[in-house]
Amino acid sequence: MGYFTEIYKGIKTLLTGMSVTGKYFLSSRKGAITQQYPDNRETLKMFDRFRGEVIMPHDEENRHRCTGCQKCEIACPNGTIEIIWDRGIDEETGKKKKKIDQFVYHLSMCTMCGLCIDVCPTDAIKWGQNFENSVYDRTALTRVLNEPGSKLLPGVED
Amino acid sequence: METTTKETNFKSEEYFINMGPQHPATHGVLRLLLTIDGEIIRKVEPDLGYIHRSIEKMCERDSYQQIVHLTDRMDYLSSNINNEAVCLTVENALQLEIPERVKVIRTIIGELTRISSHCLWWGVMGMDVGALTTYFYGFRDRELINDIFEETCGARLTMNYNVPGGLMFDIHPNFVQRVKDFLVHFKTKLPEYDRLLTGNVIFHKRTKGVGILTKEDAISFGASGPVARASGYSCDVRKHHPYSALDKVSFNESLKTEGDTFARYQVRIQEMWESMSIIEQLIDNIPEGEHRVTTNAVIKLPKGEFYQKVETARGELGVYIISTGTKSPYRLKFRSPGFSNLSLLNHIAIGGKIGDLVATMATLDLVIPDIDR
Amino acid sequence: MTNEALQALIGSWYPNPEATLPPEKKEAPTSDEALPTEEIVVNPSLLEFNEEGSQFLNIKVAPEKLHSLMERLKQDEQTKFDYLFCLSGVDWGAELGVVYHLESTIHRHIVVVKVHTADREDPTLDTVYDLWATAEFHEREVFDFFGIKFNNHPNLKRLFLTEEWEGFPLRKDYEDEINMVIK
Amino acid sequence: MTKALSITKGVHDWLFSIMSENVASIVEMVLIALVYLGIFSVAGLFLVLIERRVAAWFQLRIGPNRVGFQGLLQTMADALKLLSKELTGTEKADKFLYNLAPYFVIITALMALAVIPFTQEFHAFDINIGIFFLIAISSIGVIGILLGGWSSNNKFALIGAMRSGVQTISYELSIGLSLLTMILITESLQLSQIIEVQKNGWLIVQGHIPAIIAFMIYMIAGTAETNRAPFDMAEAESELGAGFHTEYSGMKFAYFFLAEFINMFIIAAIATTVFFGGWLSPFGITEAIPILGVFWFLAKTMVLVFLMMWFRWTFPRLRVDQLLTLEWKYLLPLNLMNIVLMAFIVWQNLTIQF
Repeated sequence: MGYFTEIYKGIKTLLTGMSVTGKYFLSSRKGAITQQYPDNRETLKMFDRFRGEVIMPHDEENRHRCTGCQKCEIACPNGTIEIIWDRGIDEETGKKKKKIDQFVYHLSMCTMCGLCIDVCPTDAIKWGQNFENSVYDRTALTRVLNEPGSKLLPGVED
Repeated sequence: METTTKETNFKSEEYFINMGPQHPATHGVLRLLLTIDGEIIRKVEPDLGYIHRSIEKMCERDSYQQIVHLTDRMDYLSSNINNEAVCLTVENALQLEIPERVKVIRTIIGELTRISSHCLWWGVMGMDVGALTTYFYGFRDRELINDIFEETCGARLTMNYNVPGGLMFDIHPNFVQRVKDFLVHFKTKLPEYDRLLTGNVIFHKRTKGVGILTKEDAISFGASGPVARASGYSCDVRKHHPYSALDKVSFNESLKTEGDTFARYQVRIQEMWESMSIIEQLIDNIPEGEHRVTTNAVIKLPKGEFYQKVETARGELGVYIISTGTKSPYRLKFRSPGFSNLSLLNHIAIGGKIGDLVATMATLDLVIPDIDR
Repeated sequence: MTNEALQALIGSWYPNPEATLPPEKKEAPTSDEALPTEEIVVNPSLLEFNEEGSQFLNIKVAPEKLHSLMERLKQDEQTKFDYLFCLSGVDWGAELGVVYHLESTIHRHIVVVKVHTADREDPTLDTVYDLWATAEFHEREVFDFFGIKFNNHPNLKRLFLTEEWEGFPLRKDYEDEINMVIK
Repeated sequence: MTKALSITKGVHDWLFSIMSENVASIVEMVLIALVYLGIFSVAGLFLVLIERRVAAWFQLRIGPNRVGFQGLLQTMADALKLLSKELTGTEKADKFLYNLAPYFVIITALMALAVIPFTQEFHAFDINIGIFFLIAISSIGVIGILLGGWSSNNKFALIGAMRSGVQTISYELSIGLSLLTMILITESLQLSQIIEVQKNGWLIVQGHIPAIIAFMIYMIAGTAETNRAPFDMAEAESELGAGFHTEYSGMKFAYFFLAEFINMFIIAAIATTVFFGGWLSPFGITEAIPILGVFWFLAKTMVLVFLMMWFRWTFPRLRVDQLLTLEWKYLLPLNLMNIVLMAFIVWQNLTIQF
């Protein structure tokens, strides 16, 4: 008789399996979890801590907070950040002072580890939320984060 | 080499098939050189190195914070636990005093990573054995955990949230609420996993008595994690060498003795229940306090050797640092769980069919970057 | 068993023939860091214990005694080290070496065995594959990255790198301008 | 030969009026063939779309909904894409057999359609050995799969082909036997005759217990016959990649793909004809309008097709040796017992007649 009970038990487990998928089939109206990505672009809002890309926020008078101390360049494991700085004369004190010329950021080599933002003493760089970074030619991935003609925010000292 | 099987007198020739680096069942770039005789497998020889980035050589030039971010790319399914392993090694070496809050949060996030890794494993296990719908149910639950991580750490897979000395930033205000919602949701879904796949008679036929690993072999092959616990060898690092807040939680180790594919499957399902109970014990009383202890910018470990064991979703990850007091380690070796679990594949797959090999490999839960490092 | 008990037990396996018995061993009850390490009994040429800089008992053994010590560690009732969980090759600058981390599944204690070979051209050691099956893959990895050959190993060939890769990457003196980016 | 509807009767008379006897019948047959080909290639495409939508609903997804209204033109787009694809092939493959294989599969699939009774008049060939012809045709299909797998000179394809060969041959047995149990009641192989018998109660009701057993065995064997669901060893994605049609691309792959879905439709159609009274409406509610028979026939077939899809998206895959033990150790004995039981019932005429 074990032969028939075995068949019966087998079919019973198959039916319970089917009941699970059946339940999802019937409630498929509200159940779908697919994100209709290209269509829901306006309503799509990433979490505020989302690590999209590194950006350098500028205030209205086009001033940023980066003093060019190169701590982030040293902390970065992949050599993504290159800071080109030169000696400039500070307005108030008139002494020689380090000024950044270009904050070069190679997005193609960045692994989003967050060590640069963690180690920056003046909170000059932040996480941007934009994740659509695909480009047609690789050189477009090398970006200069500080706007042309932007100056250091006075009163920011490292 | 031709083998004459007893009953039939005509010779059967073995031929050689390439379950190559690009194959749906290998979940990654692992190449298996199969010598098969018809459907029966005579020999399995893994050919590794397709995703070898020599992380250990890179670590010899990186600072300790940078090494932590490399471990995300090793076993990407339990990246938080890998980070925690390196951070613990560095903190124990420096005898840093870690605040209670950090320990509790690290354990919660570690257990969440384990559940999300087991969800992915369950989905892919179903797909390997043929039931394609399990993949989507497994990923639906994994997405909820990824959202929790994305909100707190900012990234979904390679978190890099632990730093030597604590956490990069504090948990997000509604982290606790999201984890509680997830627990409520997952408590209704896990029994569904059992009804859909565990009970299924076809699944029993495909996994019971397949790829049997005895306890002695498990120990001799250095297996660890669910693979070894399914053969009765109690090797849970969370029990024998507790770290972070694991000594303050009570949970039982899921052990089985049959050691076949079904036992490994049951151990992982049981582990998901255990992880949920651990999170429940901790989620309500996360102590207040600092989320990070400030360490000096360039960490220099004292001269000597340091070893730290951690229980990842795949098994026992060991971080062995030999330091001569400079800013980067003299030699750093990762004892990867997948590496030893793979070495026993040949031993348990011989004699089985191709379908058995695929089912066994699914329960070994191999992550190839973890093997190749 | 604590480190001292282990050390005393393993030390007793290799009595030092010419050692005279000094008055008595000063037992320093402070932390096991500062344990006086003069072994009155052990034959220094074969075995050396040291404790500082690591939480486990380190045993430095001569290459020819490696296999017998390992066998003894595995078979002996009181030690029963049957779980080799980490086998790592190390380039100590002048010498190449292999570090074995052993754990006992019954007594739950851990010991570290180290072996060094001075010759860098053709370093060979005995395999421990017959004691622990996991050694096959680990030793192939050490051969692949350090070039240490293990005699009577089942199939000793490169595991990760391709056959025709020259040089052993994890050695300190390995030069490779293409892949190695020195910051 | 064709008791066709008014339109077809008009065409029939017109043809016979202008041509001699046999030329007209040949032209008529070609016309019917073209009509069937047109209907069923489009029906095949929609079956693929239904399968993908139903699979999506099972799996918390939405399925194709971009091309055409709610994705209706999706498979049409796929077909055009496959048409424009380059016909690649392995260079050491056995060229002639490699190109012949897909035609075997698609022709057998379409030939079997000719015999299926959609409604009283809409029935291409009503030959008196209907069921026997259907089983014979469906066993030719496996030659195409074997040829395809062997001649594409790819080890995975070879394993896939051997698996599907052994599977189809052994499951033909239980299909034949389960249909045989039902023939005991109808005493005739002719499909329209089978439906006549079912005028007073569908066979599944007439034959009560043995009929239900026969139906279950038939559904299991039918799913195995078309290499689907728990028995899709031939193209086991996770083991053999794409199985026997790994090396095919473009229209050749489309033939294999289309044939699989038309086979599924045929298995469901035979089940409806034999077990659920073909185009008969339940309790004769729409006897007045014979044309509605097509609706009932398609509705019943679609329910069975949905059942086969439900199997596919729930169950894991069996191993090849378990598949054979299931057939030879479980289905065959059950089938034989079932025939004896049915014979006893028919002899004592305990069948339920309305």
